[in-house]
Amino acid sequence: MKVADEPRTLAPPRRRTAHVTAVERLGAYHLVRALDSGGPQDPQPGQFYMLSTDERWGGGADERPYLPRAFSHARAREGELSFLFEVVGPGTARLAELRAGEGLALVGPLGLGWRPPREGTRPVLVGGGIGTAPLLCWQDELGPEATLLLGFRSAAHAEAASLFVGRPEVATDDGSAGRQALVTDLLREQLDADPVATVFACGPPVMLEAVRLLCAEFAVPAQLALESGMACGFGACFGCVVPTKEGYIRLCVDGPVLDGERLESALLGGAGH
Amino acid sequence: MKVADEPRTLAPPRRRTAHVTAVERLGAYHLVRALDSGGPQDPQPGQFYMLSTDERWGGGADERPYLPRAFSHARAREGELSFLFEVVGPGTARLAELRAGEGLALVGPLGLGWRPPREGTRPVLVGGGIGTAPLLCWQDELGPEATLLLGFRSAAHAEAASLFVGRPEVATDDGSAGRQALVTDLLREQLDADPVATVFACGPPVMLEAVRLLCAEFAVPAQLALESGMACGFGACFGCVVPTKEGYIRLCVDGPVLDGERLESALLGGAGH
Amino acid sequence: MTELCGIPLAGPVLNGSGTFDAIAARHAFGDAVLERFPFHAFVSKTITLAAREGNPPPRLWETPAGLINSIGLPNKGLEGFLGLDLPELAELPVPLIVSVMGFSLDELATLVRRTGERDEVALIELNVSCPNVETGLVMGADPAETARAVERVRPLTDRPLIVKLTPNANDPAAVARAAEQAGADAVSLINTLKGMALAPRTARPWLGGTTGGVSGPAVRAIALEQVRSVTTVVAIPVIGMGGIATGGHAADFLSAGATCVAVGTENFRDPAAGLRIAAELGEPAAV
Amino acid sequence: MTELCGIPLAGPVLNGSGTFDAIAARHAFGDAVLERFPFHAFVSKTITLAAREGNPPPRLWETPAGLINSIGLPNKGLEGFLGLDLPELAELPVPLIVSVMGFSLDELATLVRRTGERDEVALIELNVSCPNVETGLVMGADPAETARAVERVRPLTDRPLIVKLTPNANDPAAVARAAEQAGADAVSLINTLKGMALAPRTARPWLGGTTGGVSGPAVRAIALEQVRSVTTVVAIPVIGMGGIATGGHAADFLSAGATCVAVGTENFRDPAAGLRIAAELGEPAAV
Ligand SMILES: Cc1cc2nc3c(=O)[nH]c(=O)nc-3n(C[C@H](O)[C@H](O)[C@H](O)COP(=O)(O)OP(=O)(O)OC[C@H]3O[C@@H](n4cnc5c(N)ncnc54)[C@H](O)[C@@H]3O)c2cc1C
Ligand SMILES: Cc1cc2nc3c(=O)[nH]c(=O)nc-3n(C[C@H](O)[C@H](O)[C@H](O)COP(=O)(O)OP(=O)(O)OC[C@H]3O[C@@H](n4cnc5c(N)ncnc54)[C@H](O)[C@@H]3O)c2cc1C
Ligand SMILES: Cc1cc2nc3c(=O)[nH]c(=O)nc-3n(C[C@H](O)[C@H](O)[C@H](O)COP(=O)(O)O)c2cc1C
Ligand SMILES: Cc1cc2nc3c(=O)[nH]c(=O)nc-3n(C[C@H](O)[C@H](O)[C@H](O)COP(=O)(O)O)c2cc1C
Ligand code: FES
Ligand code: FES
Repeated sequence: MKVADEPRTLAPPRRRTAHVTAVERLGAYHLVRALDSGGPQDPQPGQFYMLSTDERWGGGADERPYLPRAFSHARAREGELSFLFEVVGPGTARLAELRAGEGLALVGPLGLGWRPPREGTRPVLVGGGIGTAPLLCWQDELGPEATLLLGFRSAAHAEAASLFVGRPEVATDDGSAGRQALVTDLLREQLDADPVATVFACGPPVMLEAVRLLCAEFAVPAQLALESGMACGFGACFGCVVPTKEGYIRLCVDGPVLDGERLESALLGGAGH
Repeated sequence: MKVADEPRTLAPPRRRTAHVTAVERLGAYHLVRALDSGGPQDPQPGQFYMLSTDERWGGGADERPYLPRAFSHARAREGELSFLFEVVGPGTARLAELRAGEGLALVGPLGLGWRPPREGTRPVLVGGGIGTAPLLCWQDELGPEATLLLGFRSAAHAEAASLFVGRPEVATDDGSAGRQALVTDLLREQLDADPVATVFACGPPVMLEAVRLLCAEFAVPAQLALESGMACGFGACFGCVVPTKEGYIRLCVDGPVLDGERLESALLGGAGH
Repeated sequence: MTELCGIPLAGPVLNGSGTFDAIAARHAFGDAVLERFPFHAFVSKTITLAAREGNPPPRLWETPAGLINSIGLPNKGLEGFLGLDLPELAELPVPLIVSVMGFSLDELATLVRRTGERDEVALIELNVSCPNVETGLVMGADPAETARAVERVRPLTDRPLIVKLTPNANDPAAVARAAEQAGADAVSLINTLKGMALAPRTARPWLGGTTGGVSGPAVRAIALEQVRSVTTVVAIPVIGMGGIATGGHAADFLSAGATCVAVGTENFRDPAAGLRIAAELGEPAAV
Repeated sequence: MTELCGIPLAGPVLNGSGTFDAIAARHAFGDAVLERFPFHAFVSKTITLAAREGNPPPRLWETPAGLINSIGLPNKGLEGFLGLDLPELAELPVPLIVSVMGFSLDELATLVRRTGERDEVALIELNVSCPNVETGLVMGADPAETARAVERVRPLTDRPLIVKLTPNANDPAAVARAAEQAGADAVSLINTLKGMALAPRTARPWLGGTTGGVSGPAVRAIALEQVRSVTTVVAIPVIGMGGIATGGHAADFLSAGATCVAVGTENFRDPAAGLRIAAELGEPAAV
């Protein structure tokens, strides 16, 4: 069933336990590392995992979380997965409390990741906030020549830039790190200078929509990693649909990375946050 | 409203937080100590508290516990309450995980505790298993002349005997500590030797029923601390009723200590465990 | 300031019938509970014409984020209530709502007439929905049956009548509309959802009453939907309840069109839940 | 070994309709999912006569120990299903149950007749209960309506017919009995309970479809009560579901008289939930 050139590594069809090796704070974010001996060693950049914890998943504020939560792996090296996340609700709060030695329950890798840049174009990676996470392993794979543009709210968030190889261009909303600009300002400069590019972007809906419009303007292919509320992650619930020109598609099996051309808009409501 | 000679200290009408100072293992049991600065310093022996935790109450196996759980205070000294308990389900499992510094949410003291021994009789305290808990503070108040008979499953459980002042007589089911006997065997010996006594008993239903029958046989007054499933602890839910000769009574407001004479039987089903 | 059927209340937070016993609370907490009473109006536990012992224990079972109860309406009966409880409840610093249940229309009529004669009683709630007691048909599940009950008792009192709806129904909104047309002054919902549990080892029903009613956070989303469907079709005030544990939850029910909210199972976890919820709503305490 | 309406199954664990997409699962997990298939029979997502896009997102809201979904029955329609999905589903190593919903009796008749002609289809489930789609009256809430539907389609196929009951009803047992008398070979329950949620900041309905259906552990006690009330009055097999997450929960439903159990929302937390539950019941895997 696996389509040979689909950027999809198959997941084992069960929830398994990975063993947390480290939990670090990284400015405004958290980084959890876990040894996933039961899963494939080659998840594709842009794929994701459904995460929960072996113990005390549930019982937070309002007795949640109940369902697992979707997270792109930031890196996968020698069986160790790392996840970069921001605490926005009960699930991420619980993940932030994990300690080395505890169990991280997961299903994955899931979904369709990034596809290679169009022949003869240079890759430009554009990340906004926590949307930088799935760009990490993609940069690892594309190599350091890929242009990296990152936007953050503030210096605390911009600490995530230190995870990348080389020196990404950084913009912050308040100028507390890098330039005071929007990451889409940086992208326009790049495309103005050299429009022979393929753009890979992940970030909040407004940013993705600006990227989509900009790429359309420059007739540059854009791959956008979107987000939507997911219950299962493997096509079972039909809960994660996003509107495209072809109608609703399930983001968990047909995404999360979509060609910008497939969308009327990347401004999705009711997504993660 | 407080009836002057009722062994009832009033509780503040709200859930408050006590601060855990220590959690110790004591053989098969756990002992939690917490500083309750917001509550009365003089809870009556035999009263109880409804306990939960500030964090992570809920989300255990099957998303429970949801409701608070009833526990007799084992001791109350200078604002520090201690609770002795056995892990039997999700609530006690969570309490056992508490660490010093965490918050113990509580309502109490609640219910009617032990009443003084009948004029001219000597007090005989009979505890079975975790039922020894509410006898600790009662011995403190009655003084070391009170006879103390304790029955346990095994030596690991019998470690609770070390909390008492003096040398309680101990029986275990397997003879691994004290005598191999039932605690009711010890009680019969005591009453045979000197039947001018008031008996105070707490333990599993079968033990309480044996104590009740024995006391009736010797025409000795018996005060029995019973147990039943409680949702609220302050008379709101009518869930904790036990059958008496006068009909059902709410154990949380009219008990948990009842005169043996009021009961047809102490063999209650569906109690705690 | 809230007004419920012409009765001014200091705020919109009530208790659910059967989830707070103000008399027992005075035993446990003393007069402190009156000095900062947790509700803006007090709803009594449902009373019946004859005294009842209630269901055999066990009566409680904890569920994921909820509770099943099979209490079975223990109460002193109408005369016991009027003689023993009402004088004590009259000392509460808030308006009193008496909840009544009749096993026939005649019984209901007697209950409404006699409680409505008493000055201490501000409003009467008709519990036509309790799933714990074997009444054969549940009156409140059927619009016509409910209308018949309200029409029968409406002329017997000048007290405002609240009809407490059952959630175990095809269409609670239709029942609410029927109650309104028959002369009800308000509706309250939801009562508990029918549920049961088996004992862990024996696989026999755990509850002495075999089945019971589910309440608590587990039912909140169901309650909110029913409240909204009812507020959409009636003009009379709606008292919303079901799993409310925070001011945020209460605000959701008010946003859905409820005039008042009631706190039930959350009282068991915190006797001051009503005060906390009122504060989180930005409402004053009752006293 | 279990037998459901004459069809032998390797065990009693099914999936709830709409909670496992075997075709999508093969995309995510490859053929490994067929090699140890998690259910002893597979129930398709409900199909309708015409293709449907389903409700606008957001479609999901997490509740205490549960989930509200407002999916709105997206599907390729009868022809799309027969042409595209059925050949793939025929490759599953277990018997196939096709779930169908008609917005009229004519539609239902066409769906039953056409699916019943196909050898790949072992049983047909009539979803008369989905609360997500605006059908006006919910067929499955009313015994007479349900009987009429079953009587209409009964002669059109020799496949066993399962009627999936709605829990949003006065008396699910009466509906089950009506279905049995009209010729149904089995009943399944519960479907989801109507529920809703408001968006945290706007206080407007969160779900694109305004209301949705509640499932998961939060509804288990309600489901168990309804299953027991149904098994008490019908002789045909009952498929019990609602919040089943462990073998212990499944055992409760079997103790309550169910012949089979179905796993729904728990599949979302663990795609191998069916296997785990079968193992905990002491049942063999499907393959
Ligand atoms: C493919 C994919 C990859 C992702 N990768 C990452 C990543 O690498 N790092 C990262 O930090 N995040 C990532 N996310 C987002 C992450 O999954 C969500 O932020 C997650 O839901 C957070 O869970 P929570 O429990 O902390 O917050 P939630 O409670 O789930 O709150 C998050 C948002 O959900 C909504 N919400 C609030 N209450 C409810 C409720 N009761 N039910 C349903 N929705 C509610 C609100 O809009 C809220 O802002 C990814 C999402 C997807 C789909
Ligand atoms: C006045 C009083 C004083 C007490 N003092 C003490 C004390 O000092 N020390 C101590 O250790 N214990 C004490 N108990 C007992 C204690 O309250 C119970 O054991 C408590 O319920 C344990 O909670 P749990 O969550 O660990 O176990 P639970 O899950 O509550 O299980 C305990 C028992 O409850 C039943 N049960 C199982 N599942 C459920 C369910 N879903 N819903 C309802 N019931 C269920 C079963 O019979 C089970 O054996 C006291 C009880 C009372 C009433
Ligand atoms: C233990 C208990 C007893 C109840 N007794 C009554 C009652 O006597 N009359 C009544 O109308 N409702 C009764 N109810 C229902 C509550 O008033 C309320 O409608 C229901 O519990 C839903 O609210 P909650 O989820 O906030 O508890 C009772 C509920 C519980 C939990
Ligand atoms: C996302 C989702 C989609 C569902 N779709 C259908 C459906 O198409 N047809 C149907 O009969 N039931 C559908 N159901 C109901 C389930 O089959 C099941 O009856 C219900 O969820 C209760 O079981 P659970 O608590 O184990 O999930 C759906 C449930 C969920 C959660
Ligand atoms: S998350 Fe369930 S179908 Fe996509
Ligand atoms: S525990 Fe609620 S009345 Fe006793």
